[in-house]
Amino acid sequence: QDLPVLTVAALEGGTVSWELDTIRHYGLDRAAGFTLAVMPVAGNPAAQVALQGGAADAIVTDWFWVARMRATGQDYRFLPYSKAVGGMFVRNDSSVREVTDLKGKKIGIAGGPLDKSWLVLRAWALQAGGFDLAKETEQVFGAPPLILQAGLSGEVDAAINFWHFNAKMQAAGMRQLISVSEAAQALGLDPETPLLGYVLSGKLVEEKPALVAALAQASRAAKDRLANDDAAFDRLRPLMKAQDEAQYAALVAGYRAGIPAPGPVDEAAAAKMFALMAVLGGADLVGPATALPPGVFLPD
Amino acid sequence: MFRALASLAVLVLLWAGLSALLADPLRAPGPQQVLPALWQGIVSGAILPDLAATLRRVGLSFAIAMATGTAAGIALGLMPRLDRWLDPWLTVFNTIPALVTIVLCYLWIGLNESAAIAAVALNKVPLVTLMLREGVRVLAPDLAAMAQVYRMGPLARLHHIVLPQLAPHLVSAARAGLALIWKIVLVVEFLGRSDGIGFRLHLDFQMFDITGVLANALAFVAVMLALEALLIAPLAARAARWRDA
Amino acid sequence: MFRALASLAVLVLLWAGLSALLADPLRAPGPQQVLPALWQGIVSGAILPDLAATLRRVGLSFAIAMATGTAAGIALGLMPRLDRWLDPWLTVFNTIPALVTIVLCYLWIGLNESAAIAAVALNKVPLVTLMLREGVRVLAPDLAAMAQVYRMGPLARLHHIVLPQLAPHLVSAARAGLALIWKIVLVVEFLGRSDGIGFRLHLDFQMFDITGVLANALAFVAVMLALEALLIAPLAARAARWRDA
Amino acid sequence: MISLDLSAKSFGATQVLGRVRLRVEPGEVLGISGPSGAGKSTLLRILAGIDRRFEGVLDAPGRRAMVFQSPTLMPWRRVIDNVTIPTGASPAAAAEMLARVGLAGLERRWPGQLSLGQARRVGIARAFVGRPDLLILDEPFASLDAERIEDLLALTATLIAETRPAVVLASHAEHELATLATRRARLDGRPARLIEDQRERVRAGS
Amino acid sequence: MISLDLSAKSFGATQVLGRVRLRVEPGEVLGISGPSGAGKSTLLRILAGIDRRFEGVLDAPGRRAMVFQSPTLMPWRRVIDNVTIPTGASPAAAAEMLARVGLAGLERRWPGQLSLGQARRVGIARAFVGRPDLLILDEPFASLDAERIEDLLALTATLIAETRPAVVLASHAEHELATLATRRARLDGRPARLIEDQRERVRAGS
Ligand SMILES: Nc1ncnc2c1ncn2[C@@H]1O[C@H](COP(=O)(O)OP(=O)(O)OP(=O)(O)O)[C@@H](O)[C@H]1O
Ligand SMILES: Nc1ncnc2c1ncn2[C@@H]1O[C@H](COP(=O)(O)OP(=O)(O)OP(=O)(O)O)[C@@H](O)[C@H]1O
Ligand SMILES: [Mg+2]
Ligand SMILES: [Mg+2]
Repeated sequence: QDLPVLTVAALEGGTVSWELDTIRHYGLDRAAGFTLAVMPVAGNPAAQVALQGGAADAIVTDWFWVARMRATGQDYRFLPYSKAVGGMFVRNDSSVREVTDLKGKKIGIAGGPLDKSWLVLRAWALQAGGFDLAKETEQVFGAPPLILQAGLSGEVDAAINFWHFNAKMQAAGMRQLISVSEAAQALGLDPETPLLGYVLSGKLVEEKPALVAALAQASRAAKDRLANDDAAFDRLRPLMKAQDEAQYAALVAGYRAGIPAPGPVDEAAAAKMFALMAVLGGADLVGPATALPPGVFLPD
Repeated sequence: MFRALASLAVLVLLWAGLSALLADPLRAPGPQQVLPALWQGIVSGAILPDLAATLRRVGLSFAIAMATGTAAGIALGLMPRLDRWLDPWLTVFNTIPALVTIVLCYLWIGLNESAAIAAVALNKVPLVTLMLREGVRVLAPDLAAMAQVYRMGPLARLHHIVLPQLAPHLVSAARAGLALIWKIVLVVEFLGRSDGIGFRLHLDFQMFDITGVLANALAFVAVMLALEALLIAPLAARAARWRDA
Repeated sequence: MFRALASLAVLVLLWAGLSALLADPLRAPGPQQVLPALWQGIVSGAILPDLAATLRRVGLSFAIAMATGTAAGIALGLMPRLDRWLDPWLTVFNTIPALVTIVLCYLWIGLNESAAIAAVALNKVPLVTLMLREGVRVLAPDLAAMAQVYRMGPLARLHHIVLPQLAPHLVSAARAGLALIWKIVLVVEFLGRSDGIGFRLHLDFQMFDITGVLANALAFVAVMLALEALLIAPLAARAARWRDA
Repeated sequence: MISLDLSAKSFGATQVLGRVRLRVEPGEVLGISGPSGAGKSTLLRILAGIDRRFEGVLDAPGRRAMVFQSPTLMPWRRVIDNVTIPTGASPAAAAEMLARVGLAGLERRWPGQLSLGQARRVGIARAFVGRPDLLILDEPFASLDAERIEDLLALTATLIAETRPAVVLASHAEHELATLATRRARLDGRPARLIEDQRERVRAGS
Repeated sequence: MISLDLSAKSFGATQVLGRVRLRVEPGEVLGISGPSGAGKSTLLRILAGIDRRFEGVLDAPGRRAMVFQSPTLMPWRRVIDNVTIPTGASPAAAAEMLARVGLAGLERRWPGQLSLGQARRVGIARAFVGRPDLLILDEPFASLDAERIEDLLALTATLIAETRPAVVLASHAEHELATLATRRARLDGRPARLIEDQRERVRAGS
């Protein structure tokens, strides 16, 4: 059969690959009328190179990136994938109870100074208690696994990491000081706004709208199955590399909690979030854009 | 041979001691964790395709870079005027970060094997050029005079006068080169390939599987040790035969 | 000096031509995009702290690696018996990927500056050792005999007999070393530092801001060109003075 | 036939050679003496075509050979290869010539395994084996014992008679010059000039 | 006083020197001749303490100096530094000695800017400047012209008379040996043995 092929570049064994593997295993791509090809990559930078270099049709990343690309004239579009966010963790035995206790202490942050979780938490601390995390603490940016380790060893007093590390941190004896979604809510942002999504080139969306719709359909079907069918997750176990039952459970719960509601993204809520990020992250994050450029989100 | 194995055994023991001292198998796995993982990968054959892919890339780009770099280094060394013009370029190309070359190669050539090999070779050529040029600069002038009097042809001069004097520099460049190339191949595989030891190693790192990272690294170290013992060392010894007699 | 500038100008022109040909300013920005960005960073002072941080790391680890590597290389070259024992270690340490050394340093020493510098130096030492050892192996035996007859002290021998013969190898090692170190510093900064050109460069890369990536890379290239022109080239020329007379 | 019309040769600011005109016909041997540092080697290197940075005109035949003041062997090639590779001589011819200079049995040695006198003789064998049109000898028999020198002088004379190259010989040894040279000249002064010994010429020509 | 009791010296499988016993008192000059390749340099290197891979016993005094068969200068150090650095002599003393071997004005040259004979004389100045207890001369005056050799022989004789080192001189030149040696010996054979010329000893001693 001559089904059109769509290639997604994704971290091998990463959370995205859970969904992609589910799609392929249950034939959800064929059901939606296309063939899903997966290009395994070893990290986020590689996925970006693959997309930019035209070797992949889609990757999963956040829509800030899309907004920035659009602002610089590159036509990329965003299809919601997950609203899962991380949080700030401290060791169980830590004396830190409030964010303000972190004054003069070290925070380890995965993903760099433009990490969305970090920016949201900064905005929240500033608004909630006039506490400027950036000024009052020392930040150590590093690769996610290193931040995890630094948090566990107590080398940093708090750690902000990607959501799938939450489970590991919790399992290893850390507690969440504040979750990013709580912080977002407190800021008046909509926690339902999915941050991560499939990013496709505008050209593909224009030329093969059916193919893109089919990806959306297959993705949704996979999410539905993973949300309800424990066996479907159980099948992914070897891929997930959970070290124990608790971690596995936390990963499953985290994934499920991150599944965005069906329907289009609330552009107004997104615009609000973007405006806040633009202030905190500056041009480094959003580039020349001052407001959310139009056309980031694909209509459902 | 025996001494080399004994010396490696000592190294493994030291490592075992260190890891026992640190007593943190997750972050500082010892040989007792890593070697079985490596062995597992080898007997199950799981590591072999990646090893083969990486070896092919290393081999190809090594060959290209050594040939180009040696030729360029000899040319620049013999033509000081050209050299004075191109010297700043060498510094520039030597200083451009591997990341930049790699990304640009992938973007401009495409996300394929040629781009990967071109990126590695590009990173390595200026280094080889530089090392060989330094060697050419100190070539013995009296032997050049001898070759001139006896009208030795360019190929004969290269073979009998120039290359033997460059041997220590070539050996240096080859050794430094293999090490450097493999480091770059790791990044190349990380940024745009779907197989290879570098790909695996970064995946393991993402999963914070230090044992896996080390097992992958060791696989390549083992290959390099074999290459060194079976190829480079004998070649170097052959080139130095006259000195040791 | 003038020639070097002219030669760089030609290079920039070539680059401009290539980018005009590719006509894709986002993925293949030309000097007309990158140079203003760089200039902007310099006059606004935004790039300077990062440049300073990177330079400090490069400088420190360069000094450590050159000193240790030269000492080790000379020692191994002069003591063939020790060398035969430690040679496989050199291959191993030369082949261990930068990523592994860096991650292990961060894990064992901590996510701090010492770990960063140790990681870079560790990556570089085996290379310098190897290059210098190759140089020591070809030291002129007749001068060693002369030094022995006249009972020259170890320091005098080092200064007047050994180092001058090692000069081309030292120059090679320094040049290769600077380039390599700076490549490793980039990774080190990427994985676990919060400032430096490597940190910026990866940030720009995250945003796929190729212009920014190139501007950052260029900033360092410029520094290296200056270092080369003001420090290494004069030192190399001084060491080769007798040859050119 | 070789002819040189040199107006000056300098190293940097120091002029070493002044006006030198010379001409050597095939079969002739021009013997040059002069104090150490006069410029003999400099002149010989110009004649050999090694040093081209001089003011003047050189006209020299194709096949050249030279015995250098230092052995100038390729240390990484065996003795016999040091003879065959630069000259293109056959191994048999090389071995024979090596035997004639007293090095039979040392063909497979590395140059580093020779005494200085032996190494110099390899250089002599290399120069003699190729039947050159122009033969330049820069103190070829230094470091050798009297007996050996006698043998080599005889060998040299034979070879010159056989193949009739133009020969330029620099030497400090009166005996060598007297035996081989058909014409003699002295290089001296600062810058050095070449003064031909007319008397000698007549004597040798007679 | 230097004494050597050598039972054998070999390079790999080839034995070069056989039994050699010698003893040289301060002020004595032992002149050694022998064909090229006999083993003179090998023996001198053993006496100088350079080559320690031999069977036998060497007893040699502290301050040694040697004129090597090749110049053996540090090409990256200026002429004067080539004299001062190995010997620890003052620049003034070095300059004076350089002048005595006929190199006045060349102190600031690089060795590569010298003629071979000049370079060899730097080696002589280096050996003479340090007032050694043991002086080893391996064909020190090769590559020099007769006049210069005459000067240097006189200089050598003066220095030996002044500081009375034990001297071992290897040379092919009968004239040099006759002028300087108080005792003479011949190295020859395979493996080479040292045969002292008893007659000569008497003559020089008289
Ligand atoms: N490394 C070596 N391996 C084998 N044989 C060697 C080695 N070095 C020297 N020889 C041999 O030892 C012998 C003695 O050499 P040596 O240099 O002492 O001779 P010599 O008497 O000084 O001769 P010359 O007058 O030519 O300088 C020579 O026949 C030489 O070929
Ligand atoms: N590169 C140089 N720079 C300056 N002067 C030089 C250079 N090379 C040689 N000379 C000088 O040129 C002169 C001639 O040197 P040359 O080697 O021709 O002498 P020579 O007659 O062969 O002496 P010898 O008998 O000692 O070999 C010497 O005085 C030497 O110092
Ligand atoms: Mg000369
Ligand atoms: Mg000798």
